[in-house]
Amino acid sequence: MLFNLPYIAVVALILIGLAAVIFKRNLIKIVIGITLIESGVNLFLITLAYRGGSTAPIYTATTTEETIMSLPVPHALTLTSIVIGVAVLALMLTLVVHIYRHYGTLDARKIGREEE
Amino acid sequence: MSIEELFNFLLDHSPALIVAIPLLGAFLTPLVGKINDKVRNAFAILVVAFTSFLVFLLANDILTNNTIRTYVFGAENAGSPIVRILFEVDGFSAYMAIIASILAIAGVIYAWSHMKEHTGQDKFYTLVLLMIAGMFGMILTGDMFNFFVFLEITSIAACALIAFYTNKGKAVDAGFKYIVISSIGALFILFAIGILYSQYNALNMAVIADSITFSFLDKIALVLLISGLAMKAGIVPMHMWLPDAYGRAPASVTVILIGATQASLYGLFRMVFSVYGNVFSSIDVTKDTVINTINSVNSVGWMLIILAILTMLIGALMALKQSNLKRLIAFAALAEVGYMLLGVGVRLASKVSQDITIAGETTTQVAFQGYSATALTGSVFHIMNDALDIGLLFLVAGAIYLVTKETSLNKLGGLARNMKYTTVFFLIGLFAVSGMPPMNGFASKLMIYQSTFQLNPIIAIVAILCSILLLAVFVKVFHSAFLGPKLPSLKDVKEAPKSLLIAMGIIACIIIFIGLFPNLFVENIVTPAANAIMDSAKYITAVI
Amino acid sequence: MSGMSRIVKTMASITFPLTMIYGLYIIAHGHLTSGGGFQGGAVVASSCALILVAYGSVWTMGKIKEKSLSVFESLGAIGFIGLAFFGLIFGANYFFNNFLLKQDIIPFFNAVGTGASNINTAGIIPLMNFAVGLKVIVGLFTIVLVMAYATTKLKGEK
Amino acid sequence: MMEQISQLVETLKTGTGLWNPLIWIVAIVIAFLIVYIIRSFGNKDYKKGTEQTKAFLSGNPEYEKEKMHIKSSNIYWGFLESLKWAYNALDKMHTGNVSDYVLWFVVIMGVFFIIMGVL
Repeated sequence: MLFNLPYIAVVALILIGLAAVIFKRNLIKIVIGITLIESGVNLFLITLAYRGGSTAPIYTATTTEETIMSLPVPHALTLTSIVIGVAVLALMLTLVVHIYRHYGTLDARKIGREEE
Repeated sequence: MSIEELFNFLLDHSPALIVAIPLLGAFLTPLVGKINDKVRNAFAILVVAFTSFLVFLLANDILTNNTIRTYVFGAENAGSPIVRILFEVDGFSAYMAIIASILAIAGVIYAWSHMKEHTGQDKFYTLVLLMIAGMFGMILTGDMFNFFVFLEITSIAACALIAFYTNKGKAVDAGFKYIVISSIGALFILFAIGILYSQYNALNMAVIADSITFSFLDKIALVLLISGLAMKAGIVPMHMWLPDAYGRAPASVTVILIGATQASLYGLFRMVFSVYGNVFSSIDVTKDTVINTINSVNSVGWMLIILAILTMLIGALMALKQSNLKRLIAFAALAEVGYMLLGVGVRLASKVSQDITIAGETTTQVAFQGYSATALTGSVFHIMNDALDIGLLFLVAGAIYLVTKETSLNKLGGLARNMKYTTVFFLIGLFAVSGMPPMNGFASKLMIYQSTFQLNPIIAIVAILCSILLLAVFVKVFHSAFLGPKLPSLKDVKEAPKSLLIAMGIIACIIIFIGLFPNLFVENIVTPAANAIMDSAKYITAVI
Repeated sequence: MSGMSRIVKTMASITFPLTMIYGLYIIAHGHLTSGGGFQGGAVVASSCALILVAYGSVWTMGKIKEKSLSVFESLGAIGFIGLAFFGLIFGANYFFNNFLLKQDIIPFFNAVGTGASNINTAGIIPLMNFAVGLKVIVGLFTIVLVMAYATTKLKGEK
Repeated sequence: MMEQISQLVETLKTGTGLWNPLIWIVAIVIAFLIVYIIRSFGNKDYKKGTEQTKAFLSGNPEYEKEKMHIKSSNIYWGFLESLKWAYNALDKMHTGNVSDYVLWFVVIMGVFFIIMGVL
């Protein structure tokens, strides 16, 4: 049961994020929701890498032959995903700043409604 | 080094260079831009032209020899490529790369005059080249995670380009919607990749495809992949971002954006037919997974058919109502995507298992109906036609906007009197997109109609009806924008600048060529591509 | 964004070099220990952001030009891709070759060192880390700087 | 050389049907010729500058050219009016709200889950 706890957290994070994106009307909260989904997915990848009682995958840190290392590949994937997440987050916030300048509001129901 | 050696060298390394050269060009552009505007524009065109040259070199080799090329990063092809990042180029990838390169070069040439009066052109060209690199990466890669990375590169660059007119609120709004939609889709795709990695300890598409068992977790991953990629390809009812994005982006970007959408569609094809190839496209009875899953294969096929019909109908109906020219073309583009998905659906829905009695011995056989190959070939063919037709129409719309500064069709009229070449190009696009003979759209739609008719006549009738609706839509545009008397407000309109006409001319020439000689094209280019996507075993054995 | 009090400014000035050196250490040891270009770059960028918060975006914008930042960012990216092209030209004839055959091109970095924790090892991976580090430092700092500057302008408008 | 030309004019076979644009073009050209011949029969009676050339609008006077242009939103008015129920539903669907876009994505994902037998 305890071993599955991270997976439950993953699903919970993704659902909370989706709920925030779907039910919140404030653009900043939508951005927060996407960040939550991203954290959930990253946590999922990190959990995949973990083996019981393992150390960080550094060559010099392995003291004996029997030391188990956690999988390094998902760590690399998570890192890449985080980097992409930073770029996406920065871009989204920039656009939110622009939207606020144009409409003076962050309510998703009120932006982009003007006639041309 | 002799010329032949140079060509061989370029051919060997072309999968890597096709992605690396636009990437290098993208970051060199701001430095080149310090010299002169014209030098920078020429530099961007040169970079894309060289990339297209490499694409044609690679596609020529792959489509004529019917082979699969792999390129392993950081190592020679020998050794264990499974743990490394790998590019795998089969016929279908090469075919999609040709489409992407045509769109890219038309877009970059078009941008020369179209973006002339805007500031921030350095950043514009950097982002365009980044997007082109991401697009090629998605098409050529053979690694699941790499696919995700390139998907994100494409969508980040595309988002910034959609919101390029930051002085217009709606453009920024469309960019925000696009990045929300695409990042959520991409995150679910990443989740699916994680699920697949947890089961098979591999990220390579061929390795996963080899060992896939269609377990419970695989089904979850498949659903996440299909819905994420379908959203990025703009399938109804997840299409609402597409008219916003296509309608608000500069026309030169919209053309390349079509390529990005098609690259997502390519991902859908690749996931369904290659990664899950043992489930969806295998006819090997010895694999015990195959027979048990025929029901779920058929139901996925019918689901895709229903989505495709919805996409066609809603796209065509909504297009009829629009009065903004670019939004109208965007909805028409949506309808065209439906035709491509229809081929996939028909292919999957026609998979059957039948008991055959030969000499008293009853054996179970899994097979596809004969028409399903035609359906898939037609839909692969239609990818090219849609990209060219819709691309041409968007270029015409951008040209109209450039000379009149009007987006609404209600304020246009009588443009044919001043813009002769543009009118001709629009007519070509009109006939092609609505599937009128003798343009290219007719040939591919004919293949789809006839194969769909054998599965279920009603679907084919709906498809033909949508095609007629599209014709009605564009006749309306032609009448209200080009025909009629000269409007007083548009008295001084001039013909579009030369670079716009060159870009439109390139695409129009290709449309007419494919339209006049469809068989030449289908036999030499489309059929190898369709065969490559249908043959998942070959895709797997090329790596392992 | 305007600057903060004298105490904050002094403390930020003292902390800035320490954080920066730590970040540079992470970049330089990226091929030996956990970390690398992005992580170290993020640390250095956060130290720059500290200065930005303490002294205010108007003061920082006066010291640094946005255009020169974007040139540095381009240089970082070009360095990374250029090193990948090095493998094609000077290496064993494939892309992203980590261990160049002609080591004289870049003399300091060997493929294998004398010990497991020798710093001049791992071929061109440390150089790639430097390139990524440069790009990340400049990129993240530009994002924070421009966004902070954008909020000030907005207040001025109203 | 001859082989290449014959390859160019080859017919596209779709399993059950055929399509050759070149034959189609020849047929269209012949049709146009027939139309032209028929037209030339009536051309003799055409006289320039008489009442014949004026537009006939059920006896109403002709408007100025600029006012005759039909705007795009007026085209297909009847079609849009008769399908009003469908368009009302479609307009309700296209809210322009990014949250609803994501909601549709989740709905489609749920339908796929049910079809695959996961849920």
